[in-house]
Amino acid sequence: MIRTEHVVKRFGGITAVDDVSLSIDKGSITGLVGPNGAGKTTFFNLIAGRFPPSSGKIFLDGEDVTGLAPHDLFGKGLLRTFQIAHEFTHLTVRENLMTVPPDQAGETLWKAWFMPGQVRRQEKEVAARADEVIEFLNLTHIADELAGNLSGGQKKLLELGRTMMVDAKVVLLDEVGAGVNRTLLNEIGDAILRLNKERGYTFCMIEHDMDFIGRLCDPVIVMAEGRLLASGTVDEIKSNETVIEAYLGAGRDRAAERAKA
Amino acid sequence: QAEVKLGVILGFTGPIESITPTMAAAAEMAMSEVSDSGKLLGGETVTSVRADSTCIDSAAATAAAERLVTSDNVAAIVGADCSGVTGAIANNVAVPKGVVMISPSATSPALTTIEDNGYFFRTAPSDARQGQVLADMMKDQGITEIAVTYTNNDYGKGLADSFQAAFEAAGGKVSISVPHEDGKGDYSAEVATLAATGSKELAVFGYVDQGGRGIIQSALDTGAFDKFVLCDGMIGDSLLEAFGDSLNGTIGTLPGNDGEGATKFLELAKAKGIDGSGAFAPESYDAAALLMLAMEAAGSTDRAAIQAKVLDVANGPGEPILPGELGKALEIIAKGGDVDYVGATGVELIGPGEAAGSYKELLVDGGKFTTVQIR
Amino acid sequence: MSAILTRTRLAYLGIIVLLLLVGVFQSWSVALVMINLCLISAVMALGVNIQWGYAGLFSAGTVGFVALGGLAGVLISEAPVIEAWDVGGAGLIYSVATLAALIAAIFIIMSVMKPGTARRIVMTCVILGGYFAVRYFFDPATDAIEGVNPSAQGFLGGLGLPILLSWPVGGLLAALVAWGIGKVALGLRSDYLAIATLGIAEIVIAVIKNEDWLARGVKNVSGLARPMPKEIALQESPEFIGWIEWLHSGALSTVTGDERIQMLRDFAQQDAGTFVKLIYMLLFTVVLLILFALAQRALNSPWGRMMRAIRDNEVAAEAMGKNVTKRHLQTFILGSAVVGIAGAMLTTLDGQFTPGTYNPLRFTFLVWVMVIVGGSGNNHGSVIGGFLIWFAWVQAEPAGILLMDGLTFFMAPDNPVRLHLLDAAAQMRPLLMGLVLLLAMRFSPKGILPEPIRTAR
Amino acid sequence: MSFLIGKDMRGGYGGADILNGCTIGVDKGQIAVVVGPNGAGKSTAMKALFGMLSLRAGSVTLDGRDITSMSPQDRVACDMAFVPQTNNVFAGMTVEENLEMGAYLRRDDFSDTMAEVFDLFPILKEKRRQFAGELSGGQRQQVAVGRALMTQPSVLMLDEPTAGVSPIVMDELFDRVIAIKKTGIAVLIVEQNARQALEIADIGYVLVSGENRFTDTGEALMADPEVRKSFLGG
Amino acid sequence: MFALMSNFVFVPALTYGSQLALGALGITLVFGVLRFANFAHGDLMAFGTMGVVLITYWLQAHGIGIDPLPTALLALPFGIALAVGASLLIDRTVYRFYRKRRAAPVILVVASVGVMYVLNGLTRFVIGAEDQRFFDGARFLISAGDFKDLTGLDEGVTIKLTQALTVVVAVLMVAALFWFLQKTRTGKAMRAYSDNEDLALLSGISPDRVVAVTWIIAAVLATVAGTLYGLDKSFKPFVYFQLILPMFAAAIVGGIGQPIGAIIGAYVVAFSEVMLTYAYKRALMYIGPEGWGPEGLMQILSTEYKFAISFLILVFVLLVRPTGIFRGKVI
Ligand SMILES: Nc1ncnc2c1ncn2[C@@H]1O[C@H](COP(=O)(O)OP(=O)(O)OP(=O)(O)O)[C@@H](O)[C@H]1O
Ligand SMILES: Nc1ncnc2c1ncn2[C@@H]1O[C@H](COP(=O)(O)OP(=O)(O)OP(=O)(O)O)[C@@H](O)[C@H]1O
Ligand SMILES: [Mg+2]
Ligand SMILES: [Mg+2]
Repeated sequence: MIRTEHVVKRFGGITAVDDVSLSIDKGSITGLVGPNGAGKTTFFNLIAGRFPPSSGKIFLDGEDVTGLAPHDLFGKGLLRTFQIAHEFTHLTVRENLMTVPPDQAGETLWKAWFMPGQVRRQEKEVAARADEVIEFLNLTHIADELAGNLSGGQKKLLELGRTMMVDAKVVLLDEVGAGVNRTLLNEIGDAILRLNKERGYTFCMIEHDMDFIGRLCDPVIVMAEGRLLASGTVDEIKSNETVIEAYLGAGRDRAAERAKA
Repeated sequence: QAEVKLGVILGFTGPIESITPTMAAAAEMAMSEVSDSGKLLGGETVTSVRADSTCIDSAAATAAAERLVTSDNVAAIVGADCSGVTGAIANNVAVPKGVVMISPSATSPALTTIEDNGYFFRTAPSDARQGQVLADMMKDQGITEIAVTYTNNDYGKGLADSFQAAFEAAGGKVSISVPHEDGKGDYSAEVATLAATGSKELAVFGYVDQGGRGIIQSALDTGAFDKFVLCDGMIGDSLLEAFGDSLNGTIGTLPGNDGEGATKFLELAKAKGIDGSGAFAPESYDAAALLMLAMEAAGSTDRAAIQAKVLDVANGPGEPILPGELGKALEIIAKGGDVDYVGATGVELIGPGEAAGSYKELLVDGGKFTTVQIR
Repeated sequence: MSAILTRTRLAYLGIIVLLLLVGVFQSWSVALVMINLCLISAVMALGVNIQWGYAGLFSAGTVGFVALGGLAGVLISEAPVIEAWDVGGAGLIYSVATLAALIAAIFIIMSVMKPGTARRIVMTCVILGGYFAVRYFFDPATDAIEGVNPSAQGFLGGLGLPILLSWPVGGLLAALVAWGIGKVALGLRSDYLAIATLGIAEIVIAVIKNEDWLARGVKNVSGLARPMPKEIALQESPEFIGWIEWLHSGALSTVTGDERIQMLRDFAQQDAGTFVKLIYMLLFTVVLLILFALAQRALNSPWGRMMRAIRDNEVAAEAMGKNVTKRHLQTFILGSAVVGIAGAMLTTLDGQFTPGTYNPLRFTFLVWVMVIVGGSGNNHGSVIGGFLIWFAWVQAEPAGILLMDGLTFFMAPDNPVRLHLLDAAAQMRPLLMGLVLLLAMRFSPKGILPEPIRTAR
Repeated sequence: MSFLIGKDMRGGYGGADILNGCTIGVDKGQIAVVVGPNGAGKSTAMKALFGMLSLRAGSVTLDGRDITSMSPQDRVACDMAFVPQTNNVFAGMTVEENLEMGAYLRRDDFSDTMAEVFDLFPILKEKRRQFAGELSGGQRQQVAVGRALMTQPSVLMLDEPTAGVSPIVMDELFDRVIAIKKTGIAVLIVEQNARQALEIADIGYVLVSGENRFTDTGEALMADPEVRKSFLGG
Repeated sequence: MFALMSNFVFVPALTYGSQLALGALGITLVFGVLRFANFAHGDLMAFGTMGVVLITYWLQAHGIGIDPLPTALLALPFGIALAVGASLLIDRTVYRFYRKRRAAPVILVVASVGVMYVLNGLTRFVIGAEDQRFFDGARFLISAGDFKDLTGLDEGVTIKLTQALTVVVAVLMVAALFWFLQKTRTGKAMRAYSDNEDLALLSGISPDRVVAVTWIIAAVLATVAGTLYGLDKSFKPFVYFQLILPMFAAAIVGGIGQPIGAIIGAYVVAFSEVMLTYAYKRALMYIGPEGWGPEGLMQILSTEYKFAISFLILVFVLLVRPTGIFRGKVI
């Protein structure tokens, strides 16, 4: 579905993504993990067209999409969420969601002016869909609140909600779990599985919660210092020495020790 | 008894705000002279109602003029100053409402031809005339090449154009003609360009307290020019106060046909603490004086009646009237006599109601303006 | 929701009351003059609100578009100056053709040659050569044009069409230029965009001021045609007189003879002014209503929602498939066009085109103040802001004089303090204007009519 | 009476109250952990404790002193430190400057503390001259915590310090928090990584709709099936 | 040749640039710390300078002076005090309200337009709209005559005392400000505050203090700039008010929020105005062979477009470097 060839991204002297070639299979839920600053978010930004790579090529569904703008990629069915929530602060939660669907009649000026009937009909559909998403995310009580006034976790939920507003081909999730209540996160995991199974979405998700990754992802890709470190099933990764050293640490045992202390 | 009101609409805020207070004061000086004489329409007093033309904002000026005319019920208007707002007020307020307005400073030739129904006059001559006078003067001085800078509005541009045409017709050469914007912070670029032509003299067509002064200062500072040719807007004592002897040899023109009226006006102004040499101050005095004399001649403050009399009192035949003699003039008119208002600038209104334009040729000598001759 | 509605109604009511007060205490004529300018200001504010309130574009080039609208007034309504076309038209057309050729050449070089030093050198040579080639035709042509009866003409004139046509054309002209500017400058962020547009507006005005062949530059074009007869023509027209007689038949029947003629003349003079102003008011109101309706519908549609989303977070909007650049350009053009229409309306009302008028403080920042005080993002707010600020702008002056008079009434008429204060009364205008502005913002920091939160569906 | 305690706090952002009488306290040498669903008011409670939100009712006391109406910067002077959930770095300043700002009120030499922070978060040392705004999400989080540590506080309040932080750093962080509390500092943490956090907590609060739903030791809460199911993700 | 360029191009542009720089510095500082474009800065300049002018007149009337330096330098502290007082009062009564409410920057911008009008009116109310000349003391450091005598060249270089003074003060001010912002605690606190107000609070930085210090510095800069400008040219409120546009242009070209940027930007604006419209004819005549002279004036662009040019350059700079020469702030 997504394939990159020798993708490099430099910021001044820093090489954030360094010669990454990988592919994400159609219909998979691929996990992307790695230590802080490994270049994961940057890699997402490259795929999603936030900025062009310094070199290398990116393919979406076999088509070369290197350097395309984000809105073009959105048009090709690629959606992404942001690690640091990018909500529309002065729009309500519902409006935030309703903004997402593409090709709304009312987004063309002359239709907005002269074809109010069609616009209204479509608005109803979009609103209904938004309300479904809102309900699913437990945001019903604040559907009319300005998104800027949400709590940190609620904003992350909204990020996720936007990807549920359209039928996407590929969804890039950048740490949707961070700051989200674990019980709710489990439900989100279920939803991701469902979307994957029933609608055939391809997911690629960055996450630091290995339990969550373990439950959803196959395969898992590990990045460190801008490079590809390893890839494989969750269990392979979890037992990979270099990955443990660079990323996972001896977490399990230490937690147990702590509990005793 | 009811007061007679005259509107004074000038740009109290905006680009020429530094010269308008003096203009207004001069106009009001004429009013108080008349009031004090107690001879207008049998003892009426005249008060001024000021309004702000902003010099550039036609819309605000129109609103202000409308207020003067319909709310304050002024009998006539002294103003406005800049040609743009003057045109707007004349077209949209004064002429439709039938109110006389006499502008002391709008010199644009285009105003000559506005459809004014006879209600618009000016005590400042049209630029076309002054350009000719300046050209003649220069020819006499033996100047054959000169650099010109003008304030970038219709006054400056019009004057520069007419001067250039006249000068070149007389065989002179304008090496460069550079506009300057008033109220800006720095004029070194203009002066640098002017200096680069190698001309020895610089003609400055602008305002004495505005960009024109900035140009002269910059020119003196850099030593680019030391002899200037000035138009009427540039003549003022404040220029001499600022630069004094460094201006010696500078020549200029000022409307007026003999020294007497101007001298009397200066004395009067001085007694009142007004800088009578300020740009367009004498014209403002004359504008107000004319209106009041016309009022007396009309025997009423009726607007249309005033209009009918302006030209009568401005031009001969009749007793010549100088500044400070307004009381005397009113008396003569009341007795049915004729006056010929000369005033501070030698007022002589021609055809479409504007000053005929005789000019004094001035020379700066020993840090003072001295009149060389009349043209 | 209903609270907002009441607030809006109250605001309109307040404005109406203010204007009525002007009518009663000053004169109806002044009130009408003010309403007309208020209407134009409201249109301008609407235009700026489209740019800032909808899309968050900090454009400070308003004055340039006002001027372009005004220019349309001249280009449409003035009679063509045939001699000027004769002497300079051909040269001007050659220079335009040369310019087109130059631009074509640039594009060809861009596409044919590879980037590098060679291209840069060729490019520089072509541009320089082209520049002089254009000047070669342009300079003599414009000199000739400017030489045609310079004190009254000296320009190409216009098309001699009805001036009302200049309103849409002014909008189009502004839109066209906005398209060019937008292409270049819209990539800039907030304040940088502001200063760039400010600069471009200065350039536009510099061109209008200094290219005399176009519209006489600073020499002004006065006596523009009107959409209705002039007052003095009306005063003479028998139909109008007849109409006046009918209107004032009551008052006129009490007098006869000369007195009646005099009275009729007075009425005619008075009513001709009112009549003209009323027609303007009607025309302006129609324009405002149409533009307002369109703006309102756009804002409340998904389009408006999308624009607000873009305003809030461009990165996210881009990721949600919105073409931010295109939309920015669209709103920039729309807003500029509205401002251009207002500019043409203003020139029509003034009856003259005076480039010296176009000062950013008056037409850019004052309009901004209108939008912010009214409430950005709210079309009603822009209208209210336009009305209120224009009101304050005009009334601050008499208020200043009144205040000074009031403060010093107890002093002797020739008390120097009193004289100084009265002399300085004109300076009360900015002071009061500033105070009104600060107070208005203090009591409603988000504008008199803040942007509503769209909760209802 | 706890060292720092917000009692029966009520208040919000102007509209309806977000805090409906919740009580949160922590003692010296203790770690208190606050958990709860998104939007429960955890961050709001933290802000209230730090004086960034005016309370309609209830009080905040520090060491027995009522500080309800004290300004945030004065609370810093009282040795309180807070890492907010969002916007918690000076994006336009370098990492080093961020840390220096943490020590703004300190007049002594703080190079030791800085060295300690660099020890804890080695990546920061590497990036000390880079603008914090250019860091990755997790790196920013480390800067934020580092800044708070620079004040050498007696109360340390962390709002989701581990959000977006990689497991290895998270472990380090929790280790460090334990070390900090052992020096007699009161630590108050809001966490969604609730299980790890409750493991080290002396006292835990479950906040729902601005009210205390459960309050117990960390262990006890972990053991409570209802808490696990509804709030800790099973 | 050298003299020519120096007289008409270099010295005036340097002076004008320095004058702009001092003003732009104040604008950039307020922008950098308080995050809004302060339109009232020009009028604050006028207001402070008004104080200087009035005190100067008083001093002159009492025969107090420091010849050959202008008396105004003695009066400067009073003007500064006046401006500082005014800006603190204005902040207290106007800006603080919006700051506390976290109003959007544009609200503050418009509030500053209100302040601009008020100061505008106030200044003229007190001192009038007319031109004031308060310069005394020695006029020239090197006059054309002296220079010719000294060097035997036939074109004289002139440098006015005020020009030298302006340049020196501008350089000193920038150095001091730069040092202050980068190295002192208060300076860093100011940057921190501008970066993230909430977090600054959490670091124990007192916002009131930061804001006060900012206004004090801005007022000092404004008054000094205004006084130097007034000494070199003359004091007229309207001109000060008009200076705001080139000052903004300078601040933004340089990269707003960056002190060095303001300085460089100011020189870019000043030099571009003078150099691009300069007629190079005479200069070329010196370089070229004897008796040779170009046909036209060799002017790149005519002075009509002086302002347009400086803005053109500005637009060009922004297109190449969208946040100014020294990466300025983006809000
Ligand atoms: N705009 C930028 N300018 C300079 N450096 C940058 C920029 N954006 C990212 N970096 C650097 O690139 C590296 C990779 O950052 P990235 O955000 O991709 O990390 P990440 O893998 O997502 O980490 P995390 O898990 O913490 O979110 C980091 O070292 C960061 O400092
Ligand atoms: N600035 C604000 N203005 C208005 N309401 C707000 C604001 N900030 C938060 N809220 C509301 O207050 C409620 C509690 O927010 P808070 O940030 O305290 O939640 P939280 O418990 O920290 O959630 P999370 O775990 O998602 O961070 C939320 O419903 C949110 O919508
Ligand atoms: Mg990341
Ligand atoms: Mg929170």
